[in-house]
Amino acid sequence: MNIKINNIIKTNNEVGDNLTPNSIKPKDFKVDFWKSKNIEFSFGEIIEDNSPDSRDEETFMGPTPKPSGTDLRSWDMKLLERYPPFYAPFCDMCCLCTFGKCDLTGKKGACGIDIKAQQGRFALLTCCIGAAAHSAHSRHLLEYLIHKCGSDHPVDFGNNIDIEAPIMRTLIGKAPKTLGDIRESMDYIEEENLHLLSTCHTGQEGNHLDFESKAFHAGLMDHIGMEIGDVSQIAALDLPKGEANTPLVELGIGAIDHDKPVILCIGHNIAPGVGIVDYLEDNDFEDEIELCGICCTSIDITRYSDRAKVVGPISKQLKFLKSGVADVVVVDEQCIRSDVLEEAQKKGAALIATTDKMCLGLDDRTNDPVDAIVADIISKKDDGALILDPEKVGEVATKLSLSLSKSRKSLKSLPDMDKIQEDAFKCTECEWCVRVCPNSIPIMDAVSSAGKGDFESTEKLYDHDICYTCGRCEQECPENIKIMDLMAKIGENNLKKEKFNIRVGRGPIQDVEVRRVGAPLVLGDIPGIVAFVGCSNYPDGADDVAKMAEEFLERNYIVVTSGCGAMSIGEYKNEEGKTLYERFSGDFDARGLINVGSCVSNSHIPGVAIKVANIFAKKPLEGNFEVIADYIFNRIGACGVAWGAYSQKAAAIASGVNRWGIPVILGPHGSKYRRLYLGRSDKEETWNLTDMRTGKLIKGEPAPEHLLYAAESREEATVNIAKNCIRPTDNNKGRQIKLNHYIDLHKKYFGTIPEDVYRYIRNEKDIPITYKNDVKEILERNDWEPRELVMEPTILDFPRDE
Amino acid sequence: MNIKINNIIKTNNEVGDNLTPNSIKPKDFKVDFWKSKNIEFSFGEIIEDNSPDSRDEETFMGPTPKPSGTDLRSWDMKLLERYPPFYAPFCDMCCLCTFGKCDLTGKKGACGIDIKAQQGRFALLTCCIGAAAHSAHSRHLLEYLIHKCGSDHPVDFGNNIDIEAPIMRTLIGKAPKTLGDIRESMDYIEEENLHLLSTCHTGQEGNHLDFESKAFHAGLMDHIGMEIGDVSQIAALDLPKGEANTPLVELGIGAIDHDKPVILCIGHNIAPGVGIVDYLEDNDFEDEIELCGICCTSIDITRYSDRAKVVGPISKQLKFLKSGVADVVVVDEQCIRSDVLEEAQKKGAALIATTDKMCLGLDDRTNDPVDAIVADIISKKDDGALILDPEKVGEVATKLSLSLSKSRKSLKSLPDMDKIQEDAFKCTECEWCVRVCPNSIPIMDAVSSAGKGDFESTEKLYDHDICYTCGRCEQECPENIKIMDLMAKIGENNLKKEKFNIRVGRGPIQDVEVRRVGAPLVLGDIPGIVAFVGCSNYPDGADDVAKMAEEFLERNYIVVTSGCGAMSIGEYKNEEGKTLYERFSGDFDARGLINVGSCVSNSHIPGVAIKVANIFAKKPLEGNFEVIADYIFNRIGACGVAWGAYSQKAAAIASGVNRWGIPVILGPHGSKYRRLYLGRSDKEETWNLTDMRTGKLIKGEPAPEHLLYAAESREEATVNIAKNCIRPTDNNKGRQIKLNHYIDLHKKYFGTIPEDVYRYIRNEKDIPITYKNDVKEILERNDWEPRELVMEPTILDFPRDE
Amino acid sequence: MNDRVIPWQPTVIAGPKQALLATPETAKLMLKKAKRPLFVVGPYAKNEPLMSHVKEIAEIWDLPIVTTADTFKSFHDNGIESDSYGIVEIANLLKDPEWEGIKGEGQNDLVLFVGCIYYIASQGLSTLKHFAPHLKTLTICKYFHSNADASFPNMKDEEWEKYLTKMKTK
Amino acid sequence: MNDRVIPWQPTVIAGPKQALLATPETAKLMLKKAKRPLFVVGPYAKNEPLMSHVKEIAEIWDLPIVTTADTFKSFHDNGIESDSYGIVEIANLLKDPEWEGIKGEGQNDLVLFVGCIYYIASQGLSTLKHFAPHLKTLTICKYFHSNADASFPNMKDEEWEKYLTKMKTK
Ligand code: SF4
Ligand code: SF4
Ligand code: SF4
Ligand code: SF4
Ligand code: SF4
Ligand code: SF4
Ligand code: SF4
Ligand code: SF4
Repeated sequence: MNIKINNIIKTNNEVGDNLTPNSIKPKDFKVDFWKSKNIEFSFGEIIEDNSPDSRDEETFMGPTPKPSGTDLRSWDMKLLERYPPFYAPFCDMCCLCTFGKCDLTGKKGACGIDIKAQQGRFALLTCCIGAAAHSAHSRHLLEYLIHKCGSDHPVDFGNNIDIEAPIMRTLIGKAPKTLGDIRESMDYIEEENLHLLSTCHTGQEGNHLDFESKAFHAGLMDHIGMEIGDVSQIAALDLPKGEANTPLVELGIGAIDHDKPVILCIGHNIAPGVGIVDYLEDNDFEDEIELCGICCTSIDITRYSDRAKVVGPISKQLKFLKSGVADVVVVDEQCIRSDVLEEAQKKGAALIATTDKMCLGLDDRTNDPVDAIVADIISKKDDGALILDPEKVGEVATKLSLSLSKSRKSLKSLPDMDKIQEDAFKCTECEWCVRVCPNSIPIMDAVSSAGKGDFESTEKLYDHDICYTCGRCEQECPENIKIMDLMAKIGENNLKKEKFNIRVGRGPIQDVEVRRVGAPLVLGDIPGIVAFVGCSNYPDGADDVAKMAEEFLERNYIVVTSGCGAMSIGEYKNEEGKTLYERFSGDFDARGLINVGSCVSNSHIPGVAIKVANIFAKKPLEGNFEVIADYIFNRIGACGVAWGAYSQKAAAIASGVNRWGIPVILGPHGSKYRRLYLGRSDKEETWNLTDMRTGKLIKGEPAPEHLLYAAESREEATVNIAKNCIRPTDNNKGRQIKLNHYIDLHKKYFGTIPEDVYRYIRNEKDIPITYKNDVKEILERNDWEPRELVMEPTILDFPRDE
Repeated sequence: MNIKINNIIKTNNEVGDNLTPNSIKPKDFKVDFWKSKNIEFSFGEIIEDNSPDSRDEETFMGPTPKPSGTDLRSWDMKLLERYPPFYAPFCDMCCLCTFGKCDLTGKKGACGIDIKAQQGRFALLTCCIGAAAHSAHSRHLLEYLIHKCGSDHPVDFGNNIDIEAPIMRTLIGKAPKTLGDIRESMDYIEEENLHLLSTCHTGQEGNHLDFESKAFHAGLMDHIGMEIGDVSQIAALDLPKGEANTPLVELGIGAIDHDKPVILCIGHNIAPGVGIVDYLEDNDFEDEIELCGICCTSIDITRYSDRAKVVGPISKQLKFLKSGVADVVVVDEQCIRSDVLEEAQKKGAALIATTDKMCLGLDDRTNDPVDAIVADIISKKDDGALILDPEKVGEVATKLSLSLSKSRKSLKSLPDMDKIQEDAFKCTECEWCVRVCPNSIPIMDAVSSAGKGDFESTEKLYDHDICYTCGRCEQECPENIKIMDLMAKIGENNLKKEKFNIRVGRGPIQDVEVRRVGAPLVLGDIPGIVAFVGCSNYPDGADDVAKMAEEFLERNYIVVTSGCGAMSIGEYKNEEGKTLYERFSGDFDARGLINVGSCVSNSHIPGVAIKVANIFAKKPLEGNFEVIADYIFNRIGACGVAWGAYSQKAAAIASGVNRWGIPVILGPHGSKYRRLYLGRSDKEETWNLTDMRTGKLIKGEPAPEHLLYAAESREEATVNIAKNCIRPTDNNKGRQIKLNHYIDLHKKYFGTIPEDVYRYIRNEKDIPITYKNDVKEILERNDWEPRELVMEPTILDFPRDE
Repeated sequence: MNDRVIPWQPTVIAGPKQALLATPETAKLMLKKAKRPLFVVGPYAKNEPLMSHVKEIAEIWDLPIVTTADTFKSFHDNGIESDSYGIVEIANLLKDPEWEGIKGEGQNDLVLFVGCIYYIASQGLSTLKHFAPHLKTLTICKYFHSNADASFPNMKDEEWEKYLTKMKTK
Repeated sequence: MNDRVIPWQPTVIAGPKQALLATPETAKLMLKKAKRPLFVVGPYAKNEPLMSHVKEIAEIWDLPIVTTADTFKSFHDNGIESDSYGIVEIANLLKDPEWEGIKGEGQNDLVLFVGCIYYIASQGLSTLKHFAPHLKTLTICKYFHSNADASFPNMKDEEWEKYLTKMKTK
């Protein structure tokens, strides 16, 4: 047996007790500690390590490897000065401790906290939970993959990618060479998360900006967590390593073959999915059994086997469960309906829980023989089982599906239309369903027309998930009308329509692509990178996301997507019946539509921005967070869009993205996160920059104008995305291009040229030709004066007098 | 420079990739892995390690070293079967994600969660936050101490204590020999906390019992966290190592010398306190400067230097801040009023923040010269500073206090009585102050009489912190009456009364004591251990805790205390003016009153129970959590009382204590934790036990009756404490003693012999002589039948047919 | 908003479902409709005048009394029969539809509360609101209890006296 | 409780402080008292009949209009002057006592809302409730907005029409 410790333990003669590099010292955490020569230890049988080793490269270590929250606090404060938190309390009270509840309306709580700090605390708590979800998932995955492939399994994405883990490289100060190496990063984020969560305790932090700084830190830790997850699974499971032209796989409820035994995976953790795919392949069941998934786990399974299918995003969960098509439901973790067991039971489907994150009260059968488990479920002795061993899950799920698909034939379809209509006929038009619907969609009309035999309005709500089947209306209905059955039935009736596709998640962006787009991005020739990520809490259906993506693709932006967003984009077809994935290539370039993968693949989005700084601009990454973030913030016209963000994870991702200096636009439900970061374009002094070349203070522009924004409508969002891709480093041509899109879109959706365009025009060369006269009028109206172009903009304190 | 790695890395030939023992493998975490021979590595210059090394002992490793949550789930389910969670939702809604808020009144949320699972989730979240507070504190402390003393600093409490860290020994599977060793435990709990917090994310766990099982796990991790903190600081700072007769130190507002420069420490982390003490000692300022503290940090500072003084528990914070006595306020972490900076400013006191947990928006001056910091504060340029270096804190605080105490003379007292009366005279008797007061205490009457010059009712509320100056009334008062100034003024007027003492926290219980009390405890001769812990959220003042302690001390119970509870106990005098600490010894024995120390010292309370199992009953600890908990649960008549528990920490502690099998009684505010564990004495079958000697199923008694209970009054609590000390292993004599106390107390507070006494009588020999006839009547009335005594009771599945 | 129906401790407000405002008349209607009512009485009733009110109301409506905290003693000393339970204990039993009742007569269908500490009573009422659909709760304190099904409003002592007195006729 | 003053989305209930129920009369009183009122109008006003109501109410009370989302376009196309802001943007500006106002005329003292998406409006109103003590908020949607200082009740269209019509006289 080969054994190797891959944790490289660094030390330093001055600080002899600094033996746990993941534990930040109260004071000795100095640069020179990190600059010192590494010492590596191995034990057991030593294997020759032939992979390129960072120890041999003389890398310059920046000031903040493994930063604690306070190490990056000054950067945070700079961002927060430009973008002070905007709070919209969701609740006026605090109920965190038993002194409470405390009413914080103009008052302090019993612990002395005020409403601002409370909102900051909640933001921090949300980000901690979100980060924990990704990071615990990644820890689980990492250990599973190490178990499967060995800790010395290389992290090597081939020749096209040198920087496999740009986030870790920047924040940990080195890149992992093997799976085992990744544990060091994992340890670090676990420690940081604990410190951050601790701060949510009553009687800790009292200042809202410090809470925000910590929320940023939690967000950043989340990014490391996500990167760990995706890097590990790409490396160990040989998922696509950044190839642009990954295959298209089938997507949609209509894509699932109802006649085969169906195994449905829900969640985010690929481990049980791998167990299932492997078992199906090893036993030649691939043609016989339909393997499909909902949420990110489906994306990841298709990265592992493109024979798997994607049912759709989270919004499809209840629809599909109610349809009864799945014989076996395998849940892993995150974004799974808490009542999944109950819903599976209603349909006689077997449920297998597979992680500690969701045990559902089921007996732990991990150590029991497969046949005993299968028998107990088939005989209805048990409704399901908790099986913590992915391989066993594969076998059990397969055997169950084969057996159940026969006995469940009758359960695979919904009640007849007349039964459904009869039920809907009970509607008294009390309107409570509409009032409790998160989007107040006209579900009452739909139900009451359905009661009269007219299903058209229901169909309208079904399409593009305008109703995302959260089930609240059904829960509220005083007549107990099975509104979700009605909804599922509409799907059953329209299976043919519900067939789409999605490009398999490619993972990271290749170095060569970064080299190609670096200059056009920083100068503005490519007007921006727009990333559609996050969940399906859409105000008006999934279509909006696809329409936004289409708009920017057609305008030469690079469009990146992941997770439920990537699925929503796949669910949209043009008149010719083509999806966006069919119409646009997967290249990371203008007009490229890049599906990076699942939630954890989101790490590749800040990742590519980091890589631009490194590959294109030669900025050293190791320990240099502030420099890199400052670079991204001022130069890379990227804008995140989380139109349907609902989760704590999405909040954490956004906070991390923000800390890297990238703005994010949320849908209207995002206002319920309680905190945004809004800039004040009317306060000109906010936007000053320093030119690093000269050290001069220079007037800047509100670019980006907001760091975290919630838009009320798609139209508003679209215009804002375009505006928020403007950056100080745009050259005149780039600025013209960006303003052109901004004005175009503003004209399209608001009917006019935007009045604030004057803020973005530094000299006449910035004025888009097409709009020259109109813009000039605006300039005049606003007493515009030309100003200097900044060469190397920074918001850091530079040069600094000490 | 000497360097040594003290992390012992264990490995196993079968599981070659198991190289991070703190990372639980998905499946390979097998017993044999832990039984294998250890391999130790050192690097750098090797020092001869002469401390006894566990590697040389052949310890049997139990089944669950470093358990994951699911590893102990079956134990949890056993507890939860006996004590199903009782939920009292504090809010009908969930506001965790932006699908919400969701109304869960008989309905599921948009994610499918129901109100039970939501309450379980909240309990888990609370415990995660609580555990994080202790554990992050401990990590910070550990790294600080390693920095100060070296990672090879021995963890050795001398000859009287062999088992320095019973919790770590049980759960990690080995005891730390050095500070550096402790990091392994720290890594483990960080990882576990992340997994647990992750589960709070939307769309994870759906079953309330599984949430509870995880909350137990979080509580257990909290215990490790606390033990790490206290073991580290005892070892590194040479705090008392279990000596019974630690000195008494002064306690109370009246004990602080107002004429000297006063440095006030608030919080929990001893690090800055150590910096201050060291600086004062090194520079001979001990006589010149008054160093005092509020909350646990004060307890810990007095363990380091018995010249420091304790102002009091958390309830004294606003009173003392308002008094203006402190020249410098040094805050570290936890239980600090969020508005401490504002309150310090009002009184012209300087504020120094010292940890990442509470930065208060202050400039980070860690790397600035002391004199510059001092100058900026003295000149009012800054209100305070964030200084992350404890030594620098010591110097800055001292210099500031010397300078400020002169200029602040006028600020060290409150407005005159007539000014106060004038203010109070504005009272319109609107009653809102009473309505918002957590305890609805008659503050309106107090204010309005004060307005008339009669301060007696205010005094009554001041004494024993019946008003714990949370400040809510003042915040609400429409007339803006400075109620808190009134309250502080009363204290100023009664300084003489406010002088008490407290026994310095002794830390762990010595092995010899455990040997001495083992048998009487398990057999019932010592009727029980009652632990008064937790905070000051008392329903009716601090006196209640002291009265309860007195009651049990006088009845031969062992009384243990810590933190704010220990302070509350010290604030109570009998008619002769003696405190309980003066009246009762510090021995761990019948009639002993043991102050273990601060919050983190709470770990010694389950710790001593574990030690009974090990030292007295020879149960091996390593990896044997279930066996130990089962032992404690069935045999050790311990009962925790957290009468004023308010915090997430207290919730975590209680959950951990519960998982060890020890019941906890909370004050009425504990109901706002939303979850209790209540047994059903009317369901006889719940109480069955197995006798390990025979394998026979035996009828048991509801002992303990509840696992987590909230009492409405002190009287109710007192009776319940006595009842909850009964255990199946009491011999006849022991049972008699326990029942005698139970009946006594019930007669005293309820006027009758408790009707349920029959449940606790196994045969006539259990009947207390004094109450023979009455009890016999009760037996008859309840169709009582004698039953078998259990010899070796267990609720584990034993013997088990596989 | 009407101050009388704001929870006495205003932050007890828990969500959309709020207690109905009860008058002595509606309270009596509820009692009349009830088959197996129970009276849960807390420590504020250890003293007069509440103790006597409780006694008389219990008599006229034939209500079994459960005393919480240590209220039992005062009642016992004053010859008022009651069963003693912790407030969380009785709430726990009340939420179990299978519970056999304090005298083995089966689960109750109406529970009157008076005299318990406001916030712990609120918590107990919350338990019953969520987990005891089989019974109704009614509070006759002088404090509005929003977590009950029906509650007297916030009142001053004089008005409350009148309310309680009215409860003493059928 | 009165259904008319339960927040339209009932879980918007945020704590003890609830909006006052406004009638057209009280709303008009508020407008009369206001020195610098502002009218914030959301996307539900892109269509008739709300657009015309807004237009006429704005005219009679001389209210500057801020349109949120993309409402500007419909208004612009229909010749109604307005300034366009995101709803969170305008809320952010309104909470700053130093803000110079949409036309540089200084901060407002009364803000009328109509036609915004219910929940995001609730959030914006919450911001103003907590952080804009210098101004009052009034909503004239057909939905009760508990986070406002004053709000029309939940109504059906016909009644709302009447309410809006009444707003068109001083
Ligand atoms: S809505 Fe949320 S914050 Fe408010 S009381 Fe309920 S749970 Fe607590
Ligand atoms: S944490 Fe503070 S504001 Fe919240 S309930 Fe506790 S005392 Fe009140
Ligand atoms: S299931 Fe659909 S219609 Fe019903 S509340 Fe949810 S989103 Fe609205
Ligand atoms: S809640 Fe039910 S009855 Fe009422 S309108 Fe909706 S579907 Fe009809
Ligand atoms: S977590 Fe569930 S119950 Fe809570 S707000 Fe989100 S969807 Fe609603
Ligand atoms: S300060 Fe005292 S009287 Fe005022 S609300 Fe708090 S505990 Fe009650
Ligand atoms: S809130 Fe103020 S005015 Fe009202 S009763 Fe209390 S002290 Fe008097
Ligand atoms: S006992 Fe409670 S209140 Fe006191 S210091 Fe410890 S945690 Fe804080």
